Amino acid sequence: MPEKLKTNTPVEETEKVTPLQFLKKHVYDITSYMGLVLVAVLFVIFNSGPRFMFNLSSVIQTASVYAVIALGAVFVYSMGFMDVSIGQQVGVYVILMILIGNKVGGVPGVIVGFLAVLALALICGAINGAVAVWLGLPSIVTSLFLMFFFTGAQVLLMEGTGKNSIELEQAVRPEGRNEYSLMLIAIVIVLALIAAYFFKYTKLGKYTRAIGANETTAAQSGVNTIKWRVIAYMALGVCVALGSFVLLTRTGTAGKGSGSGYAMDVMICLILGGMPLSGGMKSKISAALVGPFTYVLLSNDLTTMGVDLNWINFVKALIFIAIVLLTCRKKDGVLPR
Amino acid sequence: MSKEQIIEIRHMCKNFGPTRALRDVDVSFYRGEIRGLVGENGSGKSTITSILAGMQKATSGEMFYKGQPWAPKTMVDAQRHGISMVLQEANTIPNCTVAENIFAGRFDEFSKLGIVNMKKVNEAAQQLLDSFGISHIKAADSINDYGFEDRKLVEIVRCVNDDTEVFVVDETTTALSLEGRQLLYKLIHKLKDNDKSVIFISHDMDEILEQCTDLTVLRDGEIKGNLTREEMDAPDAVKRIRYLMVGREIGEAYYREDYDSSHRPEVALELKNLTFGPIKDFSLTLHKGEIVGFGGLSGCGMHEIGRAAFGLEKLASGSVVREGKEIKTCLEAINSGIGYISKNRDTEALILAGPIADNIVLPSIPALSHASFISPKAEKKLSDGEIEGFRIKCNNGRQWVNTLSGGNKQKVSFSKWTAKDSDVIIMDCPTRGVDIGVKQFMYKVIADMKKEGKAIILISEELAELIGMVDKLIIMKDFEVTKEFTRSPDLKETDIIEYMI
Amino acid sequence: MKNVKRIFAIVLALSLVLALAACGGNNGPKKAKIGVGLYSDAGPAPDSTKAYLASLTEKLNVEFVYTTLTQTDEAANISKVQELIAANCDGIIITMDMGMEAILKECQEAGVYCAGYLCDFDTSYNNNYDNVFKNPYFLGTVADGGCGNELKRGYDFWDSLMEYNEAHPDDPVTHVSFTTFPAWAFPYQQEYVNQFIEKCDEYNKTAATPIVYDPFDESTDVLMFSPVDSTYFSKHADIDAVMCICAGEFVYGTMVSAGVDKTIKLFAAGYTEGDNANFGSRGNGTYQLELVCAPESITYPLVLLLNKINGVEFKDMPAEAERRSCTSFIINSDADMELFEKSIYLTNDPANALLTPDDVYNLTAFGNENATYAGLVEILNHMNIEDLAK
Amino acid sequence: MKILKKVFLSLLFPVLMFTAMLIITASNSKCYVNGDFIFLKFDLIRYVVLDACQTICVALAIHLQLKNGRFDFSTGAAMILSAIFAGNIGNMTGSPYIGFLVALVSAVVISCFTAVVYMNGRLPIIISTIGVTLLYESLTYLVFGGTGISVFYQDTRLSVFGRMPGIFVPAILAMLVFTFYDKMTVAGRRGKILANNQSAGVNIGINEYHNTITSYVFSGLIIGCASIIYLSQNRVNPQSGLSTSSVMFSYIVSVFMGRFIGLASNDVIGIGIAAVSMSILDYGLNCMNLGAGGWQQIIMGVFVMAFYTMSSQIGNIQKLFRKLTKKEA
Repeated sequence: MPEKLKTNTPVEETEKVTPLQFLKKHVYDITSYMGLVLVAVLFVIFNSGPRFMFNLSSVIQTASVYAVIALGAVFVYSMGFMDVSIGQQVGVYVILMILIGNKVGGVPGVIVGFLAVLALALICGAINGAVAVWLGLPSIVTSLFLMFFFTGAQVLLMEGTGKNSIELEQAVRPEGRNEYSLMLIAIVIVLALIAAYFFKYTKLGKYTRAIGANETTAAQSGVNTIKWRVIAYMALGVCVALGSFVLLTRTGTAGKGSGSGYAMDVMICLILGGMPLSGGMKSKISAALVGPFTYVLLSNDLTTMGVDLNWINFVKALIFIAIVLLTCRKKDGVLPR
Repeated sequence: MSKEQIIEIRHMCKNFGPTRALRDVDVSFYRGEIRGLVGENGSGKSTITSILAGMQKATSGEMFYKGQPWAPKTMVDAQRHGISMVLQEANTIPNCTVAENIFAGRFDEFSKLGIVNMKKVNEAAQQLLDSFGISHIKAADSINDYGFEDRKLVEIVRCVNDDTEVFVVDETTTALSLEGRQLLYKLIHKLKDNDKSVIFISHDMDEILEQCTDLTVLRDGEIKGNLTREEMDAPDAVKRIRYLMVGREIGEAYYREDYDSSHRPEVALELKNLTFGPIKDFSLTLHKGEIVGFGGLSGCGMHEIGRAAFGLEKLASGSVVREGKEIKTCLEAINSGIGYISKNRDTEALILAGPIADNIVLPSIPALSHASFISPKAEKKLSDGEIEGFRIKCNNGRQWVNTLSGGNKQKVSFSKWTAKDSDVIIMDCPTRGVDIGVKQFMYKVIADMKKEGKAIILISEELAELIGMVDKLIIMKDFEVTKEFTRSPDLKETDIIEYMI
Repeated sequence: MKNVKRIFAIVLALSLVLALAACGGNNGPKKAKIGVGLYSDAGPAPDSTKAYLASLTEKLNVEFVYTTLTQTDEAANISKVQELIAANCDGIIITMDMGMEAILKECQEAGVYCAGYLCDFDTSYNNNYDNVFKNPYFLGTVADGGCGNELKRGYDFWDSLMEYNEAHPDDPVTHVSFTTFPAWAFPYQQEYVNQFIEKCDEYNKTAATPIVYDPFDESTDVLMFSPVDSTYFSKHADIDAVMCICAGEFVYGTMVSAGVDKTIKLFAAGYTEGDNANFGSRGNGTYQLELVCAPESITYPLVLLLNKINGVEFKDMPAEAERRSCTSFIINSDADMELFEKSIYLTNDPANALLTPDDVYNLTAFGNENATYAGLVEILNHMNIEDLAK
Repeated sequence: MKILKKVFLSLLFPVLMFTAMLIITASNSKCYVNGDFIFLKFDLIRYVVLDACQTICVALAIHLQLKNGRFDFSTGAAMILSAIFAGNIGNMTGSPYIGFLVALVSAVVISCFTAVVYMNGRLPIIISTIGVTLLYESLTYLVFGGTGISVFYQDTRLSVFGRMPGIFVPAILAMLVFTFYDKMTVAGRRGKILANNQSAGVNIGINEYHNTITSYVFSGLIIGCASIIYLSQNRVNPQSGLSTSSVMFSYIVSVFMGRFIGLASNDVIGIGIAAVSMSILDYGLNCMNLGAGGWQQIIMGVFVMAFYTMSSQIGNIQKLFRKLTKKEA
């Protein structure tokens, strides 16, 4: 900007923001945080007995897998894309880690297994990110392809073993339950810090949000969209591989159905956490932490409150609809698509 | 001569949230007139007409149409009663037939029990097209087969029929070439002669002065003045209108004042024998401190040249070279210091659903990034500097771009490249849909850029702007260069037009 | 506001319960909550199991919570068990051998006992005996059709076929094929086929009209818990009957769409709602055998759990957890089916159950000082179709 | 001449598929039983008809909303839920016709509910349909004792719409309903306009609410057809955790493929042909004992990708077609 053009013209008076306007503007954030607080309070109330610590660590065990994957998924969702193959990828990765781990043996086996899976996850990320662009496909189609592919691969792999369930010989989790919880919390916190850094303070986060908000504009402003799409999907890949490992630590085993439903669960988690499915500038990394814990605590609360098993899904559906009505409702104009 | 009043608006107010778009407006429209509506962006011109035509509802106030209270439910409702409106943006529906485009809102007239008779629809549509004298458009064809001009004509056909009493043209001409404009002018004059009423909104002062019989000026949601034809013909009319619009003296300095067409010797950008699409073998050398302008009708290929220079077009042969390096993608272009202001501001140049600051710093992110870290402080410093420098009206950099007016939006898309400190800036219609105050500001920015040694390509459909700003003017027609002019005080629009059509 | 009210109500209810529990003295068994992880959401077996358990709640002072386990996802099962523990269950009944080691670790940690029902825990038995069956929190399991060395289901099929041929001398079954679930899920089904073949070979040595069987083909005859291929009946041309070691529904649907439901007979293990309409001489007369496990067999894990929860023990309680077989209903005539239709399995009426709440109470160590483990095991041998007649 | 060409182009794919499967199965030893080649048996026709009819109905229901610019995630759940209603009531009354009627009515009611939630909630379509999918799935546990319905398809008197010739009734009805909506009704024409330029459509006076609800009535009818076939061929289990989305995804292959094949004729014929082709493929895989395993999934995945790629390149392919026709002229 040429220096002499800078004048002292005052920028227009800042409008006063009333509390109500603030509430309206941040209804999304507030709802998701309030939701978490509510389910957490209910959790404390209904679990105040001797099993409190036990139940808390159960919640941590379940939610940490979701959280790890969701932290990666935020990058993809902030571009307005989604990946429906996450669940099947997790299934195949867990099986592969066990097969490779057992073949090589010991701790090195686990490491080799994890690295192999990580490589595979990165390749899938590249397919999801790049192939869709090259072939002119919506990203959902490549992820559908991967979903079918990995469903098949999981079945074939398990049939190859001739067993219902395979087990990793090397122990991968601390014996004590509390130590295990601490390990999971540590993983989630470290990963969340890394993800938050990349999301807030690096090109990755800024570019994925820009792509989600307007891909053409991003491209014309110097964003190599293909490259960053691939990187974002690879970031998800890393997190899916990590999430698979965390899942593996829970049981040390895997089966035909391992990981099933994770793609949808992660999506619901992110929505509950306040992530807009269309991506863009309203995307936020906190959704990946708030969502999973809300989701798991909610399930837990409903069971402990003694809601009939058949009614739990109904209640969950109503809560989901209520939250999206509060947060995603479009006020005027044409019907949203 | 007393004309019959057809529409009367009393005490109309319209609020968009805290923004007051219309403040207690009283205005009347008469038969047999072409009423121009002018005002800066956000002054309320389109708000009045869109309420009149049923697109939205007023917050308060009354309307009377032919003496009766008037409250249209939808645009079609208004159209059935004789008030039609053509909008600025392309409003045809792709992948549908011409007939469907024309009659989609009125299928009920051709259907029984919800079953529509497409044969009848096609016949009626063709009849209508013929009656407008545009028989070359066939009702049963897909709209995709027709170009931009023809589509606009289809839109006009959709709006205007025998029952049309009031015809609103909302900045339609900005999107039209000269040919299209002529057709539209003919139509509104015919309507006027048939004792109908026309309301004409435009940013183009010359057009307004030429075509309108009356003029109403708005500012900040209030009527600031009415001019008759006689007053419009007065020698200082333009100055007076501008004063009414802006509310202060514009001053003489509007375009560049100097006629020095020199530039620095260094070459900033070279287009070598570009061949792509219909464009064959185009070459251009742009120097530092030079403004090269492109003029022509909208389909003449000048926009494509701008895109090609920014690496957005796939070249069949030839090359774009900057500082010895060939530029093949827009990424390379940006990295080598080229900036591009797209004419499709809202869809290509800006992230509407995002903060101003993020828009401004987006091209500069690689420069801000140190070992992957991008400091929020540095970002804020950069964006605040631009917001201040460009006097972008906003609360702060976190405000979203879609809350800004057109002119301020355009300032944001300018500031992206000044923040990046690009040396070559390609501007495609930089002042389209921007009001006078902002325009004046932009021209000053461009002139200062030249002085700083930036190289500029200015593509525009407004000849006056080109004549006023550029060192070298290239006129194109049918994808070929027809004439080049150099900067001179004697250059007149009439000299140029013949090379355009 | 509503929530405050709700919380208030819950607190009130809780304190009432506590007060009642305190005043209740030690007259009856301790209030217990048992989580039941069933293998399916719906169907006659889960429904009748729930109906049976519901009838016991009052007498045994026990409350039941249900969840559904999966056959393929260990992590999901653990989460379900954790939810049951979170719901304050004192004991858990499990129907799936999937991730048992990890599940038992959870149970141990929370001090919750675990026992099996309708599942032989074969994978754990063979591969993980020490961690599962020796785990003090695993109390044992009951399954129908025999466990380990007591296998005899293949013979049941053969006997049933013989019975059918005797009853229909004009139109005997002379050509059969097999279907089973995959070995990874049900390792003994292949063994049942071999048992059948062994009997058949023996029979054919002497019989006037031998019974032909299509050799068992892994790729055609193993069903992945989905209906049999449409090409099955092309691949097994000319058969008179299918020996369906798995649930009949996976074959019947394809039979109907292939139009062979009237010509080919179906001998099936595992009853599905509606099978009775086409059983024996009814309807299309497709089904000729059904093997069903009585829901009352859940008494075995239930009693073991309640003993532990009440802190009592049978004197003859074995040191390590056992897996016990229970007899199944072998239904292979119209008369059998009529009896079966009156059972709790189809009526969901606890009045039709083989055991009354008092019977069950007397089987427990706290309800009856003289009750023994042997006695509990003994009742598992009295869940035949004949017992329904009594 | 033009018609012949259209017929040729339309039939090209199924014929290729058939030939390919014929060659593959003929060279596979598993496809011979006692020297009998099982691929070329009456089973083939029966399987293809039964399978294709089901596919056509679901694919048309998905396509109808897709054509209106809406990806309705809840189609699978709506089908399962209406099948449970239809199955239980059909079973109680003992009449497949009443079952069919209930299927149609309940599917329309459910679809309209989806539309109401979408319109009044003013939520993005994918979010609102995920919401109602969760709701419908949870309802499958709550209606009729939460046991789904298993007796319907087992009873040959009830399952007439799951076999030949009864299966043609819902399948043809679905095609007629789709064609009627798409080509003849005001709503269908307007839906096309809204799909292509929503705000322009609204501006020229199309009532979006009215249009949306009408489109859902029609897609509801088609879902009803799909559910009576599904119900007559399968045990219907209660569902949870968005498991019904797998129903959607497995039929979406035929939608993508059908849109591509339909370029030569129209959508309905295209989807019909695509359904037949996929059924031939499935049957061939069944013959080789690959029908239910992992390979089938992988092949499906490849088809999804291949056909979407082709249909996304439709513009280029159409240009190619035009070039070819011009040369001939």
